Amino acid sequence: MPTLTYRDALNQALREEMERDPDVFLMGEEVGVYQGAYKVSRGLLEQFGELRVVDTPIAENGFAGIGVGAAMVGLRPVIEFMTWNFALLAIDQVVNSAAKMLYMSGGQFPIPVVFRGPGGAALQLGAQHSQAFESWYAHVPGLKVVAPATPYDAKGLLKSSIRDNNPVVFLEGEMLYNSKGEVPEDEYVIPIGEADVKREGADVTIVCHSKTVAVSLKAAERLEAELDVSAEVVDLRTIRPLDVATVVGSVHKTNRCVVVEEGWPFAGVGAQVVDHIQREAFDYLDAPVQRVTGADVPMPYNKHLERLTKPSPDSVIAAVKKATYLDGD
Amino acid sequence: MPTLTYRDALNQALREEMERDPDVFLMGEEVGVYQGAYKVSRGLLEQFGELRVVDTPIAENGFAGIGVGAAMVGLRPVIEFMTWNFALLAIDQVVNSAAKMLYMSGGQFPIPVVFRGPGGAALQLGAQHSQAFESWYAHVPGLKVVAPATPYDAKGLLKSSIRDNNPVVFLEGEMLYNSKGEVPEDEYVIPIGEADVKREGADVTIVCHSKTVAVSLKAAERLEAELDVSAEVVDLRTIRPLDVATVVGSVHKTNRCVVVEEGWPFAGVGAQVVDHIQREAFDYLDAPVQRVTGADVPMPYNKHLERLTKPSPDSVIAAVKKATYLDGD
Amino acid sequence: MAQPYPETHLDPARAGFYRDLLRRMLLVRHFEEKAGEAYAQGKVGGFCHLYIGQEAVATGALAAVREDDYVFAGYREHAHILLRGTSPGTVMAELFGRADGCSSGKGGSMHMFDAERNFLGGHGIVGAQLPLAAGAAFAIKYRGTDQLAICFFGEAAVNIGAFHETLNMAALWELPIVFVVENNRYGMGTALERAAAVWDVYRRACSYDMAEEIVDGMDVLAVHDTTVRAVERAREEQAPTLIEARTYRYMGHSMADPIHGHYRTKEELEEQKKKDPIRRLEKRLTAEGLMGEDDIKKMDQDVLAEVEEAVQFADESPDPGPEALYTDVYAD
Amino acid sequence: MAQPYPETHLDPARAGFYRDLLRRMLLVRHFEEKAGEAYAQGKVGGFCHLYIGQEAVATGALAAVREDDYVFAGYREHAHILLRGTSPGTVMAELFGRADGCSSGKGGSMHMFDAERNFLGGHGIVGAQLPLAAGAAFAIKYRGTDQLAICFFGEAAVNIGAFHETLNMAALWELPIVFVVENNRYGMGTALERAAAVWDVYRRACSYDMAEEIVDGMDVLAVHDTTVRAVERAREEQAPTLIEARTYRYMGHSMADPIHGHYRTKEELEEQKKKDPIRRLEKRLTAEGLMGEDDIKKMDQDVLAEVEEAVQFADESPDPGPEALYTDVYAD
Ligand SMILES: Cc1ncc(C[n+]2csc(CCOP(=O)(O)OP(=O)(O)O)c2C)c(N)n1
Ligand SMILES: Cc1ncc(C[n+]2csc(CCOP(=O)(O)OP(=O)(O)O)c2C)c(N)n1
Ligand SMILES: [Mg+2]
Ligand SMILES: [Mg+2]
Repeated sequence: MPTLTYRDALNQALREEMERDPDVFLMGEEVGVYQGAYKVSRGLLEQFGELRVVDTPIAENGFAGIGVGAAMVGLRPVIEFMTWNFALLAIDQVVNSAAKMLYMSGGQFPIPVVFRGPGGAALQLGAQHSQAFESWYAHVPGLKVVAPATPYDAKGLLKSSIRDNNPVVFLEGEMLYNSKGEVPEDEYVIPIGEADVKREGADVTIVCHSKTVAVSLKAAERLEAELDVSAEVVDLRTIRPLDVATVVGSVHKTNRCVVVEEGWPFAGVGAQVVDHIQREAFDYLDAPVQRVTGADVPMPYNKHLERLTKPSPDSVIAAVKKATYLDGD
Repeated sequence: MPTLTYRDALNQALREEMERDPDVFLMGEEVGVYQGAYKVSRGLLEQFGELRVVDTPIAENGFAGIGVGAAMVGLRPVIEFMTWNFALLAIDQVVNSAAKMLYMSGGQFPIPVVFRGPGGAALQLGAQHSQAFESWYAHVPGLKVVAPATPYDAKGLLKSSIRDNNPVVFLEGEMLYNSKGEVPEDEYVIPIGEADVKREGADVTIVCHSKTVAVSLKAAERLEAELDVSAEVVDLRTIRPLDVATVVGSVHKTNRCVVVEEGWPFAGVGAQVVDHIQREAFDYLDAPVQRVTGADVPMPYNKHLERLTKPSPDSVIAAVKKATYLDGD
Repeated sequence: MAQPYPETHLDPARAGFYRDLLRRMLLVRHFEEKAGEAYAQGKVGGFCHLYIGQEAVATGALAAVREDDYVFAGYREHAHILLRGTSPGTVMAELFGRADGCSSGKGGSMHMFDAERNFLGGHGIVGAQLPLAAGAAFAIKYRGTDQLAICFFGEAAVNIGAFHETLNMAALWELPIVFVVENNRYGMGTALERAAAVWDVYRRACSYDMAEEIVDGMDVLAVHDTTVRAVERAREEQAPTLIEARTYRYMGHSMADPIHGHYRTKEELEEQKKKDPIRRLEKRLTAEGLMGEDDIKKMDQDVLAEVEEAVQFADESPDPGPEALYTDVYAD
Repeated sequence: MAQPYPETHLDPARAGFYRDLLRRMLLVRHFEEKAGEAYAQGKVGGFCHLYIGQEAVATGALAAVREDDYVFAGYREHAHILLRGTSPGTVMAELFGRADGCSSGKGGSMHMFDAERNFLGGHGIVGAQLPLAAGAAFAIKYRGTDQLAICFFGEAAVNIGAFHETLNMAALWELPIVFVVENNRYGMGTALERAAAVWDVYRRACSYDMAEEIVDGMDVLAVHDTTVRAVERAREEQAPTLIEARTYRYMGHSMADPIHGHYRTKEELEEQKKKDPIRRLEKRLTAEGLMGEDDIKKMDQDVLAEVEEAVQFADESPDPGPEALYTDVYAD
C-alpha cells in the first residue's frame, strides 16, 4: 500500500470528491492561488478552476454563511477555516444556521456542508491560535464532528463527510499534516460514527482521538514493556455521533479506563465519555475513570510551558497507573 | 425582608455598583432609552446618563470588544447581550480577548468585565433563540461563569461579578425575571464559586443551577411526599469555578446523585459534574449518576414539543428513581 | 447619488397588475391583523413581528422577481412568504405551531420556509440572512443560470459585521443578488440616527462600489420599478444592488413590545399612518378610474374571507405528535 | 477625496527630529533582521511576522502621538512596541519566550504588551484589535481626558466585520481614535484586489462619514504629517480618522511563508525595494546636508550594537519556571 502524509490524504479526498461530484467546491482563505495555508488544497485550483476553488477575503462569518446558503440550494460546499481558532467568528453560522436549518424548516433544507481545517495546538503559536474546540461543536445537535488521527482515517472520513447530507465539523491537526501512513489506492470511505480499536489490550482502555492517538499508542507500548500492562487503545475518530458501544464494550472487557484529549478539561469530550461509561458500565468498573487533558490554562508561548500543557505518554501512563491502582495510592 | 423579582434584584445590583464605583458602566442593545429589552436596566439611563448607560448598534462583536478594551484601561464594563444567543457573534472577543489577555500579557492586563444577559429557553422562541451555553463558557480557562437561580443569589452574585477583576459570564434566565424572592435591604455580596444547598436531604443529591433549581425543588417535594425519598438539592450557582467540595460532600452523604441542567447533553455541565463525582466519590456511589438535560435537538417552536425538551419535575423524579433503583429495572 | 423616487404615472394597460398589487398588500395587512389577534388570544407564541405599514416594500419588490429566484428574509417575514404564494393557511398554521405549518410547526413566526416556492427563511439572528442569500447567489453563478437571490433586512442590520462582509463579497464576486433594506426607522427602540454614523443607509454601497437605490417604501409602484432595475442589473450584469426602501412599522417591534413609548411618540406614528401604502394605492386607482370604491370593498372582503379561512385551517390543524421532536435533527 | 501626499520640504531646524526618525527606523530594521536570524536558528518559535519594508508607517505615525495615548496593533507588532520605547532586549526576550520578555514569555511574537508604555498588544485574530482600541477610546471619552487611541491593522482586515462595526461606532460616538491601515498590498497570499471590492482602502471611510487620509507609507515624514492631522482631529474634535498608508513588506507573510512565489513575483519585490523608506530618508538627509554619510554609518552601527545587545540579553534571560504555567490565568 502506498504511504501518504495526512495532508496528501486529505488532498486526495478533496480531489476525488470534486472529480466525482460537480456540486462539490472548496472555499476559504488562501485555498487557491496560495495553494492552502497548510497546502492541503495544493493543485486544486489548477485542476478545478476559480469557481470551484474559491479564495475569500478574511470574513469568516461571511463565507461560512455563504457555504450554508449554497448548501441550502443543493451545492456541497467544503469550507476551509485556516484554523478553527478563527472559526469563532463564524460560529453563529455554524451553530445557528447550519445545525438548525433542517429542523427549523421542518425537514425542507438539509445542509450538506463540510467545515474543515486544523484544530488544536501546533508549536508555540500562543493562546489565540492553540485551541481544541471539539467538545463545543459536539455539544450541538444537528452537527456531526469528525477528528481523524491517521492519513487512512482522514481520507476515508473526509470523503464520507463530503457525501453526508448534514453539516460536518471536520477537525484536522496542524501537527498531523506531515505524519505518514498507509492509504490504499482503491477508493474507500469510512463511515462517520465508528470508533476504531487502534490496539487491542486486556487491562485498561485508553480512549483518545486526533493527535492524542499517537500519544496513547506510545504510552501503550511503554506500559506493555515497562509495567506489563496491556492497554487497549480506542480511537473515537468521530466525536458526534459518539460510538458509545465500542467504548463501553472495551471497558466491559478491561474494567478500567483512561480518556485522553488535547482540549481543556471542563466539559471536554472526555467528560462526556466518562458519563457514558459510569452509567453504562458501572458494575464493570474497578476504578474511577481517569482523564488526561490539556492544561486548564490559555496556551503559553514558551516552549517548555507549552509542552507541560499537552497530554504526553508520561501523563497517560500516570493516569493508567491511577486507573489500575499501580500508583501506590 | 422585602420581596423582589429577579429582574429588580439585578437592577438593584447594577444601580448600587454604579453608585459605588464611577468606573462601572452598562453597555448593550436597548439598555438605555428602551429601558432594557427585558427591563433589567430600567431607570438607569435617567439616573446615570448617556455616558454610563450606552445604547449600541446591533454589533455584538464590536461592542463586546469595546467592553474588553475599556477594561484594559481600567474601567469596569457591564456588557449586556440582549440574549446569549446573539453572543455567538461576539464569542471571539469573549474567548480570545477577554479570557486570554491577562495570561498573554504575562499578568499586565486584567479584564474586569461582566458579560450578562438571559440564557436558555424562554417560551416558544424557536431554535435560534433558546440555547443554554454555560458548558461552552465554562470550558474556557480565564472566564468565570455564574448562573444564579433566585433574586437573592442574582443580586449578590452580580455585585461580586462586577467587583471581580476577571471576565465573568453572567447567565440570567428570561423565565426567571419575574420570579420572586426575599432580598435583604442591607448590602451583601455572594462569593463567586460557592454552591448552595437549597434543600437538605439524605437519600439522593440533585445537582442543578439556574432555572432547573425550581424544577429540582419541586421534584424533591414530590419525592418526599410520594416516594418518601429525601433529596438534597445543590444549586451550583457558579459553574466555573465549580464548587466540587460541596457537590462531592453531598454525594458522600447520600451516595446517589442526579445532575440536572437545561442545556444539551453532550459535554454539558452535568458531564463535568459526573466526572468529578465518579472520580472523587467512586467508593461512595451506590448507583451510576443520572443526568437530566434538555433534549438533544434544536428547540422546536410548537409548545408541546418544546415542553418535552425541558427538564421537568417528572423527568427529575424518573432519574432519581433510576439512581435509587426504585424504577424496577 | 440616488434621489427619492418620483411618483410614477399609472398605465391603464397595467390595471390588472396594479389590482394584483393591491390585493397582495391587503392580504398581508389582513393576515397580520389576524395574526395579532391570534397572538392576543394565546394561539401564537414566542416573538411575533408584524409587517403592518411596510406592505409596499415586500409587495413591490417580490412582484419584480421570478418563481425560480431565491428569497431570504429575517424574522419579520410573514409577508414575504405569503407573497411567494405559500397559502395563508399554511403560514397561519405555522404561527399556531401546527403540523400543517410551512415549517411543520417547528419553526414558528421567525423561521418560515417553503422550499417549493424558493422561500429560504425566516432567520432570527440579525444579519444572518445576508451571507446565506449570497451563498444562494454564489450557487447561481456556479451553475450559470439566470436566477437571482433577493434578501430583505432591517435598517438596523446594516451596522453588523455580516452586512459588510457580505456586501464586499457580493460586489467582489459579482453575484446576482438584490439587497433590500427595509428602513422602518427603528431597530426595536433604537432610531437609525442613534445607531448608524451615516443616516442615508443606501450610501453604505459606496464602500463596495455597489449600485445603490433609494425609494419611497410607502409607494408600492416605486418599489416595484426600483426593484425591476436592480433585478435587471443582477440578471444581466451579475451586479448586486443595495436598495433602501423608506417605510414605517405601525405595530411595536414584536407583539411583546409597546407600540409607542420611550422611543417614538404617538404623534409620529399617527403622522406616518397618513402615508399608508394601501390607502395610497387605493386612492390612486380610484382617482385614475382603474378601480371603483366598490371593487375595492369587494376585494377587501374577499381577502378577509381568505384570511379567516386561513385561521380556521390553522385552528383545525393538529399539533405535531411527540415523535416529531426527534425527526429532522439529521438528514439521511 | 484625499490625494497621495506630496513630498514634504525638510526644515533644518528639525534635523534632530529627522535623525531620530531615521534612528528608529534603523532600530526596527535591524531588530527584525536579527529576529529573522534567531528564528532561523530555532530560538524563536511559532509564527513570526516581520515588519521589514514597512518601517516608515509605524515610525511616522507613532512619532505623532503622546506617551499617554493608547497604542494597539496586530500580530506584526514588533516595530510598534519598540517604537513605544520598550527596550529591544525585552522585546527580543519575548520572541525567545523568556521570563524577561515583555509578556513574560507567555505571549510570544504575536502577543506583546507593555502596560507601562501604553502598548496594548499584540493581537492574533485579524481585526480584533479594532474594537479593543475603540474601547480604550471610549474610556478616554468616559473620563474626559485629551488622550487618544491609535490602532494599526493590515489592509486585509478591512474586509472583516469587526472593521465595519468598530468604524461605525467610533464615528457615531465621536471617539478619539486614529485607525491606520498598513496597506502592504497582500493579506498572506491574497492581493488586495482579490479581496476587496474597493481598491482604495481609505474610501471605506465614506460609509461612516469619517475623515479619511491616504499617504505614501514609504515616506516617514508624510506619514508623520498625516498622523499629526489625524491626532489633532481626535484630540480637538473627538473625530476619528481612517488613514491608509501604502507600503510593502519585503519578507514572507511570516517566517514560515515564502518571500515570493504564487502570489507575487521576485521582480515586483525588487522593484518595490527601490522605494525603501530608510534609504529614502537617508538620501534626503544627506542631500539636504542634515546628515553626513559617516553620521549615518555611525548611527547604523550604534543601532546594530544595541540590537546585538538585545539578542544577548534575550539569550541570557531564563525560561519562565514551570510554576508560571498556572499564574495569570485569573487576577486576584
Ligand atoms: C445579532 C442579533 N442581535 C440582536 C437581536 C435582537 N433583535 C431582534 S430584531 C432587532 C432589531 C432589528 O431591527 P431592524 O434590523 O431595523 O429590523 P426591524 O425589526 O425594524 O424590521 C434586534 C436588536 C438579534 N435577533 N440578533
Ligand atoms: C480572523 C482571522 N482569520 C484569519 C487569520 C489568519 N491570518 C493571519 S494574518 C492574515 C493576513 C492578514 O493580512 P493583512 O491584514 O493585510 O495584514 P499583514 O499581514 O499584511 O500585515 C491571515 C489571513 C487570522 N489571524 N484571523
Ligand atoms: Mg428597523
Ligand atoms: Mg497586508
